[in-house]
Amino acid sequence: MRLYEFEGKQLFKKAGIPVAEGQLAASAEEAYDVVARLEQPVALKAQVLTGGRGKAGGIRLVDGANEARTEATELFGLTIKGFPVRKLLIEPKFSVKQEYYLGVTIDRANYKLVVIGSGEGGVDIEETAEKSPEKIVRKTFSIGEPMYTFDALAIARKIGIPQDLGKKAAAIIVSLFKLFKQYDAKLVEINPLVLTDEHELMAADSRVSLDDDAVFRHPELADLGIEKRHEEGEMTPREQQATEWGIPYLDLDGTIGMFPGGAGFGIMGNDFIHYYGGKPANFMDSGGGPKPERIAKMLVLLDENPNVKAIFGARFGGISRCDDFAKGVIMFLKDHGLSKPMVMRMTGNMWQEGVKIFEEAKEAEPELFKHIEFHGIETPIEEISKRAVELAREGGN
Amino acid sequence: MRLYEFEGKQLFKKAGIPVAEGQLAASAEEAYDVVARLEQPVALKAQVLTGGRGKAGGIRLVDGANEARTEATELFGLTIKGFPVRKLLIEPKFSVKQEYYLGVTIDRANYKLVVIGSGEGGVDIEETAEKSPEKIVRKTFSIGEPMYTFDALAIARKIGIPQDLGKKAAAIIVSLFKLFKQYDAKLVEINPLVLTDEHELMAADSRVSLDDDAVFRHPELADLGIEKRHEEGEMTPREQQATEWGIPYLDLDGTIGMFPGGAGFGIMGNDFIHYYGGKPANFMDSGGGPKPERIAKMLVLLDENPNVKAIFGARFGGISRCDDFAKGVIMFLKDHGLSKPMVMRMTGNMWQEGVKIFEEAKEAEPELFKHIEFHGIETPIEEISKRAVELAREGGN
Amino acid sequence: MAILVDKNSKVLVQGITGGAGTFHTERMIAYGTNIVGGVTPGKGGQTVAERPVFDTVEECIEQTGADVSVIFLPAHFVKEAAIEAIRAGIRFLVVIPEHIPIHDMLYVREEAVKHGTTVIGGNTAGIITPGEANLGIMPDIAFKPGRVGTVSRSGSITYYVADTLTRTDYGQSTCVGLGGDPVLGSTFAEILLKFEEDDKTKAVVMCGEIGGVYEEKATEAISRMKTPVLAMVGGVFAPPGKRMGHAGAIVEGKMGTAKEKLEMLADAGAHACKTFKDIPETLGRLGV
Amino acid sequence: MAILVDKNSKVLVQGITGGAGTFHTERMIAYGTNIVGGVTPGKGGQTVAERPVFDTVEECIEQTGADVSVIFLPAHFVKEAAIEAIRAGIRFLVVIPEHIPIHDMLYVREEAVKHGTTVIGGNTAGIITPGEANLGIMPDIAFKPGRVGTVSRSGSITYYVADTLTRTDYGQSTCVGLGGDPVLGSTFAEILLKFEEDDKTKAVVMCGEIGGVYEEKATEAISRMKTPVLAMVGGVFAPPGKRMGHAGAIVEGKMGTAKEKLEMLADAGAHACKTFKDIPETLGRLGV
Repeated sequence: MRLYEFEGKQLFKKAGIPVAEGQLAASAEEAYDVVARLEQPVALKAQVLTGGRGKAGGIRLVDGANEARTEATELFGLTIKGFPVRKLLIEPKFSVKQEYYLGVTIDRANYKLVVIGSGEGGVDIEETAEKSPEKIVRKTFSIGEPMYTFDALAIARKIGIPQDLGKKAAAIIVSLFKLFKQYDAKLVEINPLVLTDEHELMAADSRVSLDDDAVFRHPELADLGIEKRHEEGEMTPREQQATEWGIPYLDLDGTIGMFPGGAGFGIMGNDFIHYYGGKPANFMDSGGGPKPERIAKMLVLLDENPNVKAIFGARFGGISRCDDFAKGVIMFLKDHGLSKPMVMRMTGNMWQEGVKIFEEAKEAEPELFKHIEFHGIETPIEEISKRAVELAREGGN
Repeated sequence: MRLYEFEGKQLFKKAGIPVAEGQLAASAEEAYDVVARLEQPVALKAQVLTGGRGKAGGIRLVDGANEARTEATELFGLTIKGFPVRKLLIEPKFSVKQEYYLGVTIDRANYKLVVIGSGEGGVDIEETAEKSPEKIVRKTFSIGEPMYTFDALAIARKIGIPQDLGKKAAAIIVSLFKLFKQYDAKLVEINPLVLTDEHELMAADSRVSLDDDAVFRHPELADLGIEKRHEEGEMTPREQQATEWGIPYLDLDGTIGMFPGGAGFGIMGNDFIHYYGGKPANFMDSGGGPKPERIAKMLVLLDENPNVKAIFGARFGGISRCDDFAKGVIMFLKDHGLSKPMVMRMTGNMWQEGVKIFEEAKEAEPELFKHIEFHGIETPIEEISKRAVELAREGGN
Repeated sequence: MAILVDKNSKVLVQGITGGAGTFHTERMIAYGTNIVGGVTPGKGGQTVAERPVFDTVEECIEQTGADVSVIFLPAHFVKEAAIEAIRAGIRFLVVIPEHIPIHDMLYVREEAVKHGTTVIGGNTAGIITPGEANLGIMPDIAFKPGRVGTVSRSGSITYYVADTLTRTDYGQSTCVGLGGDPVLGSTFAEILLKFEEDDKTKAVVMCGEIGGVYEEKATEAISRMKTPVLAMVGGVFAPPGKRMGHAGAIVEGKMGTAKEKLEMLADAGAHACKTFKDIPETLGRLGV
Repeated sequence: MAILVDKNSKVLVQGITGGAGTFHTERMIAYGTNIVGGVTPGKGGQTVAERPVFDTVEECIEQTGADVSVIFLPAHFVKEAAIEAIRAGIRFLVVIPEHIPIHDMLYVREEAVKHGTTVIGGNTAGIITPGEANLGIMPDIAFKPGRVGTVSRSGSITYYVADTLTRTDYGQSTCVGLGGDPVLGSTFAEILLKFEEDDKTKAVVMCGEIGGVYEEKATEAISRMKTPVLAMVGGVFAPPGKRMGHAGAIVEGKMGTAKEKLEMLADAGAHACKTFKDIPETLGRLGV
């Protein structure tokens, strides 16, 4: 769960990390009011859940309230990497003598926390890391290990923080590390940490990503107004519909409706369609052990998509059960009806029960099943993939 | 720093450990009022900083307010192992089906925390430990290691907590362990942990000792009214005087006033006096690096003690400095004057400066020094000890 | 022989009294898995599927000699349950639940390394040594005893690979679900090296996918192995995933696309497969 | 030879810019101790007694090659300073301050054991290898180079013992102040075994006192040693100390009176001494 800059800075402030005193504006008029009150040059910063904001023109420096209104109006018209600008963070302008980088993240390959620092902060930090790795300082920690001031002092020294600011920088680094652990973060970054002309250190930006799976144990975040949010850019109406239904779904530009079981084969099944010359119309994941209602909704999304010419169905019951799967498909057929050709394969846990449910339903109402070609474990999934591509070609004619 | 039962129970309650709802009384009238309000049988429990309260008659079970006044009057007249009873904890009486023991302490030899449990709690737990060690369950933890519920469940099972109360007992054990770490404890004990007829677990007594050297980082204790206190039993007037002056001091029943430097030789010097046939009148410790004022006060305590026939002085300057020591002795001689014979030896850090200060002072006012026999490193301390015994014998004549 | 579990493994189920725990315990027993007991704190003394339930793993081990555990518990109980199992002496632990907090898994991994315990998951379908033991949620129908090992991040891919090997009569020695979570109890490299030491395993199929770092970290192991490794990586036609900030790029290097991962694995000596039917073809060519 | 420190030890002082730090640094240098630098966070770049001051131990070691550290800091800074020194690679650490929180010392000890660092103190007078290095607050006058090692919980007892050995011409190989705090960085047993391995040390005088557990825990080491051990224990005529509740009795066993401690040490093979002058007499009898 990625936080907005202003949310990250709220956490920074609570942790004692110095940030500028910022204010939010949700409209150009609000921006005007804030700047009129402040009576000093400010930065208007678009709040979006993506990087590259600066390069996309998402930050404007303005000297007065009228200018602020004009620039804010422009900013609110921007969409940065698919994210429309809905809020601005307005901060007093400050001078920059030097920019540092500080970050904490997880080294998954080595199961450690890593603190990273550099004397060359800013947007080109990754380039620095690649071209001049010696300019990047790293220190790894076990998850249970505290960071001490001396660890942080060493980092501050190595990235070239002026000696007389060493203890202040160390306090920032220790706080950042504690914050990382306290909120179950996946990433916290201060980029840049700025040294101002007044010889003060300040976090000029924040990037905080928390572990969605651990948010449940941080009710204090909700108290700060920080809640789970959709982190993608703008969604298509179908993606919005899927999100409301709790189904991970992504529109693609092909013609085959993908109705696979499990995230793993959800990804690889798409490759298979490509290998056989087709193009998927979507990504979709049923989640673990889907109930019949959810299965039915997944099919609705595909059947109602005009781009879909044929549906590829695959279910290998594991944590999910074939009986529930069969019930879901039948629920869809009865309540909604299938208008596209569909080829599917079903096997795995409870397959006998699933097949029985299918057969009984088909015997009762055979016309519901007329577009479905049904297979079991005897048919390799490659054949199903091929057949889906054929059906889509036929349907496309 | 040992806490009173009621203070320990405050901490227990905050930690979620079940205790009886108790009330304090500082007089027999208060006890009467409390019991009159409660209208149920209660226990009156003398609050003293020592064990063995029950055997000394410090706990009384009463059924009504009048009986409470009578018994409380008796309790307030008691002195238990030197501790006068100043407060009573009044708790509703409860039935006891079984008594368990739970404790956490430090195993100094192995540098570990130890959790101890037994199915046979109560006053005879030490005897149980000695005679039936198999009835004592121990589990050791590194200082940085958390205790998990499964650790606690295992302890609960092994000491025979009924299975259906296992999770409740585990929660108590985990809380006790956390409390130990949270407050820098040296010891926390629940003895007994009681299983009532109502099948509830409850901490029937508390024993909590905190590390004096860590109290500074627990200001929350002061918020609970828990502050550093004198933990000895009743003091002699001289001990009270020394305590006010911040000097560790204990009256003994001999005739030689002990004026040693350092706690180590403070203890061993007393042995020396015994070896040479004398008896010390006191223990005393100057503390590390005493200032002249403190040295002077130490001598005042000895000179004004009518039991003291002679004074044994020893200073081996380490963290303490001989110049400060000499200044302190001279301060005493000038401001107060020495009425007893004294033999002393002074050497160690800054001894040249110390000797010079003495010699100059003696040259200026020789009569002040008439009772002092002064030695340096050339005289073994055994000779000084012997001489002090001789002087005391002479003085005793 | 097989890796990690076989018919002699004495298996306990943590969370046996829960819905999924009970359901899959019965399935595992029906398969012939040697389930000896279960643990649910506070439910000691009960019985599930004729197996005794204990309050603690320690007690279960004392009473049943269990040496392997499968966890079926809500995600936020996993950390403590896993640490309990590891400390009590369980040598192999299967973590079925998904959505386990990442920091929790780092604690679990640290404890596992300290005690020499192998952990797979979270978010794994489990592990099966066909004909001997089935731990987790894998569908029996896909598997039969044989000579190829599999290790995969995805349950469904495991089933399809096994299904293919079953149909072509290679069968499986052991199939290991590495798990789908971002931080896993074991890496590809660690499981591959276990297969390398197993006499019964004549080849290994490893199935990775776009994202994560565990495929890249397997190359060194593959280059040292004598047992042939076949590799599939899902997501060749998927859009690139998201980066974890600059720090992610600095720590984990370039974003591993499926194509790059597959190339790295092939460079290390693995035999790349595109679809499942490439697997028996490759095995045939290698004379397995 | 000597133990723990000698003239080649490169010593840094943590807290060198404080009052006691500066005073004793000058004293130690005057004695000839090879003090190479100091550390006070935030004071890097300054100079004390012509020695450079650094912000971190790591930097001090990089610049000066320091391998031993003496801490002169307020008690509540000791934990972090000690852990810093230990992690930075200091092999021997002297903790002068008293009143260090006990839990802090448990953390320090754990870290020390993990890194193989020897720690003495808190509340120690320090350590001296006469003629080579004097670390801490010990008065030079008491010491001279020689062949008897001493280890004591009390500073003043160390001085008296050394004074006695100096007067009788035995001199000292190294004198170690174990420290007076309830939980100490090293035990008697550990220091005794270091003396056992030192060629120059022909006998060791150990001085314990009433209370605590470190004397009792030394018996096994003493019984294994070839180097003769002389033992004094203070407090034979002191009233018995206080117990740490029932738990103390259960964990630490019977309350160790001075008399009992002395008997246990004698049973293990130590030569009991009552007053300091018994020491040269005993050494003479043993032909040291």
